[in-house]
Amino acid sequence: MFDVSKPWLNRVLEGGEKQYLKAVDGVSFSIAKGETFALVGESGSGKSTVARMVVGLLPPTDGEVVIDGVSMSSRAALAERQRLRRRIQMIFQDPYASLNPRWQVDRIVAEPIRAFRLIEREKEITDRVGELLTLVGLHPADGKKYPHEFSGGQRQRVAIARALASNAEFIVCDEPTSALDVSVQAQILNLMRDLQDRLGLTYLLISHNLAVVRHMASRIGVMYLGRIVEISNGRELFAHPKHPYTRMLLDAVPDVGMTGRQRIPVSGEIPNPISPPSGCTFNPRCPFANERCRAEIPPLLGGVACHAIHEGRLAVDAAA
Amino acid sequence: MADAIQAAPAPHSTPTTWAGRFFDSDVWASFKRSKLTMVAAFLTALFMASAILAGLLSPQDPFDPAQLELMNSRLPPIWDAEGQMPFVLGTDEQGRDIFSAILYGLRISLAVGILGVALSATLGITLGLVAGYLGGTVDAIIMRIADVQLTFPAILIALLVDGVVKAVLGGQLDEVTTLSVLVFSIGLSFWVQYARTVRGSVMVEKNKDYIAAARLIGLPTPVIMFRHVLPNVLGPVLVIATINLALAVITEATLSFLGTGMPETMPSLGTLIRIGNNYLFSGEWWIVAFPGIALAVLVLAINLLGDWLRDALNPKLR
Amino acid sequence: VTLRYANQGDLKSLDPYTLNETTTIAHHGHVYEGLTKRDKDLSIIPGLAERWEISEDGLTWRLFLRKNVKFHNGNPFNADDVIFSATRVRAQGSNFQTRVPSGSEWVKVDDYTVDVKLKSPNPIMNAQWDTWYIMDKEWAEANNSVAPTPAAATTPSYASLNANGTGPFKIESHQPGVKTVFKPNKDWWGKVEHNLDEIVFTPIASDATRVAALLSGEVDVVEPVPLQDVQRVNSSANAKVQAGPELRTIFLGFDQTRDELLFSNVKGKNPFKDKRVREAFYKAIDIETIKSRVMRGMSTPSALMIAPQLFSLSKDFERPKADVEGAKKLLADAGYPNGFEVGMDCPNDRYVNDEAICQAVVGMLARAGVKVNLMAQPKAQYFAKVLKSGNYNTSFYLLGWTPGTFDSHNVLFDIEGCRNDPNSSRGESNLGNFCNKQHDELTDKILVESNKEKRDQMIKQAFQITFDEYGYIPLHQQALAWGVSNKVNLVQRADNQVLLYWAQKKE
Amino acid sequence: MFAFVIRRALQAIGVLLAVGIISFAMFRFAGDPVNQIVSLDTPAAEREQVRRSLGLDDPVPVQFARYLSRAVQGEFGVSYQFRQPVSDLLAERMPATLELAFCATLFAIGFGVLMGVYSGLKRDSFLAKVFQTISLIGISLPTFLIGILLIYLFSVILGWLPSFGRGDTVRLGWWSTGLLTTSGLKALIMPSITLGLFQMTLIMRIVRAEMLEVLRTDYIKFARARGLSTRAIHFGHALKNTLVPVITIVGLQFGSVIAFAIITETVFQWPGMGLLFVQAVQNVDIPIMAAYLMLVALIFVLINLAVDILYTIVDPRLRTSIRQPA
Amino acid sequence: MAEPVLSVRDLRVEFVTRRGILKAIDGISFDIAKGEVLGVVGESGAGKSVTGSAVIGLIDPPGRIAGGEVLLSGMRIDNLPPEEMRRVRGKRIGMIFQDPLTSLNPLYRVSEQLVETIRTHTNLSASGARKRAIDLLAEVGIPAPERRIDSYPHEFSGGMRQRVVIALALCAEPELIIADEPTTALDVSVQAQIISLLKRLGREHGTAIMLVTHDMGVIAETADRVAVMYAGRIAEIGPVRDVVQNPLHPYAKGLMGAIPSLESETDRLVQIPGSMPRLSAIPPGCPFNPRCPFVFDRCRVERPEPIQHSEHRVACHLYDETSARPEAVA
Ligand SMILES: Nc1ncnc2c1ncn2[C@@H]1O[C@H](COP(=O)(O)OP(=O)(O)OP(=O)(O)O)[C@@H](O)[C@H]1O
Ligand SMILES: Nc1ncnc2c1ncn2[C@@H]1O[C@H](COP(=O)(O)OP(=O)(O)OP(=O)(O)O)[C@@H](O)[C@H]1O
Ligand SMILES: [Mg+2]
Ligand SMILES: [Mg+2]
Repeated sequence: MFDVSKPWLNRVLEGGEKQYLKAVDGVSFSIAKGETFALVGESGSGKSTVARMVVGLLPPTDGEVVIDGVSMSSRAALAERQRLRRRIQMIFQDPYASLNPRWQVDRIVAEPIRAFRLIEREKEITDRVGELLTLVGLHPADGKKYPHEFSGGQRQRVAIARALASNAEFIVCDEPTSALDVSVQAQILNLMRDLQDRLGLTYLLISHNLAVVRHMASRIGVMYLGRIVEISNGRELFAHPKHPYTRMLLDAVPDVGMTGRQRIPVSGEIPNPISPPSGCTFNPRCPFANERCRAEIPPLLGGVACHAIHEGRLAVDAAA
Repeated sequence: MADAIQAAPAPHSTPTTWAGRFFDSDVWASFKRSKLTMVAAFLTALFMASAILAGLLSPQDPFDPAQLELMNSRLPPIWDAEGQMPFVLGTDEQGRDIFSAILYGLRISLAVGILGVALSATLGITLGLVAGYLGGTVDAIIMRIADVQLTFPAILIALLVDGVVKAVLGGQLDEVTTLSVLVFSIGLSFWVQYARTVRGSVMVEKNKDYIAAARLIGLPTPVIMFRHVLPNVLGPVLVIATINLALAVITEATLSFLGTGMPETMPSLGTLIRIGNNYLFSGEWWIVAFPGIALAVLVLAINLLGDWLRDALNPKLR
Repeated sequence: VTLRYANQGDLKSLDPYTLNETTTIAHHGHVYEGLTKRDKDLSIIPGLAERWEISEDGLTWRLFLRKNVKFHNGNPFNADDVIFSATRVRAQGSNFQTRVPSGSEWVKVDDYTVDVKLKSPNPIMNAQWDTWYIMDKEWAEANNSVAPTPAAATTPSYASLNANGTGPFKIESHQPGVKTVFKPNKDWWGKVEHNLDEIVFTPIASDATRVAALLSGEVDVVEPVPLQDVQRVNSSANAKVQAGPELRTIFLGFDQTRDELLFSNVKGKNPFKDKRVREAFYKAIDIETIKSRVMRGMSTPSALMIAPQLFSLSKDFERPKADVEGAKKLLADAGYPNGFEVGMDCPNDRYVNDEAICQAVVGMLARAGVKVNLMAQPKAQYFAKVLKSGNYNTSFYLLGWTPGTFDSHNVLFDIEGCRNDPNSSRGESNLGNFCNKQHDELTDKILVESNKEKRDQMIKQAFQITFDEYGYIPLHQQALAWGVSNKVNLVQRADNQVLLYWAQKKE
Repeated sequence: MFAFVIRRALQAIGVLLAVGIISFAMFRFAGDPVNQIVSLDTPAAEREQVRRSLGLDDPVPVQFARYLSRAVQGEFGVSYQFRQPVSDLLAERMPATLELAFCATLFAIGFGVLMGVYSGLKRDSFLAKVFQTISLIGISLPTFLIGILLIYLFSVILGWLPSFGRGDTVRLGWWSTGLLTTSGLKALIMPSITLGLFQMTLIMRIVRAEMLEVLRTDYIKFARARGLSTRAIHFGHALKNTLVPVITIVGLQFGSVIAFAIITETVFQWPGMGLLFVQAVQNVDIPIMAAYLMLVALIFVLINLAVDILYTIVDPRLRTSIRQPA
Repeated sequence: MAEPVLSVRDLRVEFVTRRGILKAIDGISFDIAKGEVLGVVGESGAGKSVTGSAVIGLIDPPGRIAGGEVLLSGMRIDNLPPEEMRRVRGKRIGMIFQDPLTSLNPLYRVSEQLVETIRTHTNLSASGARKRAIDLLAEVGIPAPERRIDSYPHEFSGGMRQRVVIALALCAEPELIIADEPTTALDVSVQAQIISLLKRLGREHGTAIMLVTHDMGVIAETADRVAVMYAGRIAEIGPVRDVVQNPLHPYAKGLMGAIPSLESETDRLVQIPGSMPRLSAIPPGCPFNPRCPFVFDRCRVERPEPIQHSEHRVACHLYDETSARPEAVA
């Protein structure tokens, strides 16, 4: 929850109330070891916020993130949390922005090693950095370059190498390929796959490119305005989308296969998150909305949060 | 731009030594392209060198009263019929050799400039960094202090600080103390500029993901602030610093005009100009002209360097 | 005919008793008058008192006041005004309290006769009468200005914003720091010697600007012209410098009272207690070079602590010749073969070329082996440091002195007198406390001696003591330098008061 | 908006208090005011009396508290030198300083912006280099020297302009202006140039740098792609976008304009507050010094406010954030 | 076929840097007919944007057009004097840049920017221009345009801003629109709206469109023909369905193969080994030869010229009948 109220003084004088923006509201999901969980949804639906809360960059206002049985938000488990830190890493949306432009790449990659004191001897650190760079398909000699001397795909690899340096087992990837062309994107996705196969990594993948998600994810959560509206197995979601929003999203995807499928644009704009619609937040754009949808927030039952489906008004196999 | 991913050796390999990288950089290239900048750099270097070597280059130690001969006072430059060796540029009212005085004065002016800028930059950068990074109350307090500071420009501060120091120390103000007062006053009044600039950039930088990445590793805040953020906000600071270097020299001269600069027995370039200023009408033009020219050329050179640096550091302008 | 006049300083308060400052007093002199006045040669002439008599015992002075004098507002001048003024000048907030002997009683005999009853005889009481001006009692009372404006007041008195005197000029308008306009007083009792219809006075603090204003013809009279610009002014087509000797004596003094100097590397003793050291300093200084190079010939080297105009026997004294070798030898004899270090205090905005003189002195002493650390500072800080209020916080200093009474006694008492008696104000300005019993005994006798010849001999004796002891190093009397347009004729008085009621201007 | 004003007012009071405390802490080192009031041969007893009557024998905090309590009632005391209420003196001097500062700033902005735009547009042209070098004179010679040189040239040698003062002024209520008479305007020329030269250089350099920056932005490129005329692009789109930093600098520098006005006013005997302040420092006239510093602080706070309001006029993106800084 | 709206002949663009002259565009030719959408794809840095800028004459120094011709409806425009070129821009060619946030001047209202542009190119009165501006906004699908027109750009969402940019490009009903990655910053839902808007323009106004993007889905859906660029040259150009489904050039093959699809079931995506050469070090012969799986000797020495192959034009020696082909193309 972000406090976006006016400053205290203004409120006192103008009689306004405290305003909160619920970026993420009542999101629950779990990720099993070794799987790839994906979050999809329109821009501003709260995907990045979830990612940042999962790695502990943002404290949740309510609820908790539990990793391997340790709560990331409880005060007591400080030491535990510190140990967890090194097992979780994040690959940021924009690889260039996530690398300090004034640091050489080997220093960037070595930073978690030094910070967590994984290796003490300088010589061994150098060796380990070289090893990591090789692992992600770079040359150890590239360590002496600065981030701007790399191409986008290479930078992404550096970020991955840094994430691996802490021996992380769980990596959060926030739109890792959004700005890349397909050939470079293919390189990165393949690498992520290889690493998962070899090291048994767990991924939380965020993307608005549904094709990428479909290619990578074992399970997928669809977010709309801070809530998860549908959770499903990867292939299942694309084959049998349930929630009206999911259907709308899939319909909007352009068709590369040239199957002649007509693309239906999503209608309407995403509402203002500060004053979301009451009831189901999707109701103003939903063709199946009724009074209940406008009044009552649907619970996530059977992998979907939709009154119409729960009531059987909307058949599960109606689309796709 | 992309190199071959499988580490195909780049045709233009990047030099690894520090110096190598410098001479390979775009900054150096743009330096070589601009004649004006090269002249400015040469002049700046010349001034620095002559300030450092003042003792060797000058025929007289203008700060040693025993070497001043009142009978030699107010001699015109050497090319004038009344000029005398070794006073190439003439002498002032006390028989001080203008040429020597310029060299020694340069030393003081540059010291004031460089130290003043160093002090204000350190202060300003630290406060700006802290304010920008921590935000909230700390930020508000530092920025209010900055507001108070801004109402006391360098001149007022120096007038006040000078009085305080003289009164507190009561006794004699030696060279070092006077210099410290000036440096302190100038440092104190210039820091706001740095603080505001740095704060602005920090507020942009701190939201970038490389800071989030550092936090993710669990680095302590001061380490993040100084190791990660600082290097990325230094660009504009460098440019302000060159301008302020010149400004500090001028401010010192102005303070001298108000009677709180360097003492006349140890004149800085500014003090020399202030002294010479009194002789503008009386025909002894050389007392003000040569120090004035020296100061103007110095400031010009430093600023041309600053201008060039500003452009050269901006990758979009190359 | 309008005369435009610019001075370095300003006419600050119109209340004649609040600020003791030459420029301000001189301006008041156009508007107000004292019981006596000083003539062009500084001799005392009758002012609002036509004449006065001293009783046999010297304790009662009878004043006969001028009749038919009117204040600018038309009120007649009479004995009440004198008594009122004598009271007001001694009231709180006045800075001229000592100009009237303390404890003296002023009694009205009739409208034009006043008796002054003294506690002890004071033969030179009338020497200060010209420095406190007579104000109008009725006007002051009507305008709630009976007491002088104290500086701490939150509202200024009427008298500090308005003037009502008996003098030859009236103030037409006054904007402090900007402009003051004077108009002639048509009803003035005296003989008008000027031909002006208006005086416009502007302060111009910056030397260069003031000279520029004279050279460009924007003003007719400026005071002072900086020494270095004298030639430039003289060579210009429309103005010249009117120069003359001034009464102020510039001198150097030593701390001769502390057992260890405050600012020196000599520890455990005070070199200035040794007469040889003082003599060495005296001899190291080449006053002629200072005159020619620093003062550009515009000074009168002096052997005495008083200007020759103020003491007739001055010519009997002659400055010893400068002698660096002799100085070195004296220092060696005194136990300082390699000299020593001492700090010197010097104002840098008070006297003509004050800082330059100090620098020259520093150079000359350096040649005799003494390293002087010069501390030149603005007068505000300088006086705060060296005067009594600053605990005489100095070891070696430069100062200037004009005896307010134009009489040697003032010098002998204030500057050369021993300040050992805490109940007396003797020697309060004797910053280094040069002290000689015999000298002080003479001083006391001089005060009550009314025979001029005898008195002069006693003064000479007292000065001789200081001279022989090298108690002070008198340097010179600085020169007055007024810049005057070629169209203007001025009378220059040695006390540096620019008095325009003697001015003539050609159109 | 109301809350914004109130918050600014509270901040202003804080700033003023801080300025006051700092000033008072420093005054006692400026010298002994008594020496400036009495003459050298005034006996110590009389000096003490003057000191007491000025309240200078009280401890500094007491003096400050007394000053504050009076200042709140609009009493700023009486000048030691002039024996006039400080508020009258400052009120009389303020128009002079503000007019000078205004004209200097106008001069600086006018020429600075023009030269900056030109040298930003034609970065490599000869004239741009000339501008850049010449403008540096503004910061390479001390203000006082520039002033004296101008006086020497234009007053003494050419006799065109007056060397000192404000010329004839006209009263409009309590405000005396020199802007309505020929002599007043003539008198403004040299001081304005002297004072404005430094700001002009600064503004020119900022405008130039910003122009270079802005001309490479996407919206300028897009404006060109839309085929807008060069004039519209340079002066409509580019220049307006350079204004925010220019306003910042002009605002930030206003303090130094006021400070350097001290020098300029001294050189030109300009009857403004700066001159009054210099003389107050020389004569340890504490009431004037205190009031001046507070007034400068107040002006500065107002300028800050004006700058913030100007921002929102120039840049609509800031409008919401002023009303609610998030 | 009638005269093409845009005809580019052997265009060359160079950047003069201190490390030598970079050939960003090295001899490309293509036409766009009335109402046609030409998609341009290719690896990052291949020269897509530079081509667009070169057509509209907005190559900034140190770049320069080093050769070739650009013809707009038969009129040569690459050598027009600046003032005449200015009149072509906006009036006859509209440009849409990638980033909707930075393309609009933040200090002016949308209405001001629209009216200014309209009045530059037409002689409408102020009120007439405003009316037209409102119509334009309605046309690009902004709801309640008469209310929104006086907003500032920052008050619009990204998608709406992009639509304003398009409206600005449409002001004078240009014959040609160059859209440089118009949807990269937008999410799928907005993207779909923009694409359908562009398609409608081509259909209804006969506007020719050059659409630069790296989103193959968009290309497949929108373009009539597609050009695949590699290292400053056109590797292959042809009808969209052919090129996407049956690419000839090895690079185009690699590119199409790398697209993750919503249907196919692969574990690994196909990737092209290596990366595009730096412009300063383009290998002799075919620029793709170091990465090409079908490379043979001729590729390393001789630069392949585009040749017609069925409906494609492809620059590859494999399809040159004269070259000794080592084996059949897969
Ligand atoms: N620091 C913040 N303060 C206030 N609101 C915020 C903040 N960060 C994010 N938000 C808001 O929270 C909501 C969710 O943002 P988030 O970045 O998680 O979206 P997202 O799904 O990642 O979108 P995108 O696909 O554009 O990255 C948005 O409405 C955003 O405006
Ligand atoms: N100002 C410039 N100076 C030097 N080289 C440039 C400049 N602008 C572009 N280039 C080079 O020209 C080449 C083509 O760039 P262009 O922007 O057209 O690529 P693109 O195909 O649009 O790539 P992307 O998909 O990343 O937008 C690139 O290699 C780039 O480095
Ligand atoms: Mg996101
Ligand atoms: Mg591009």
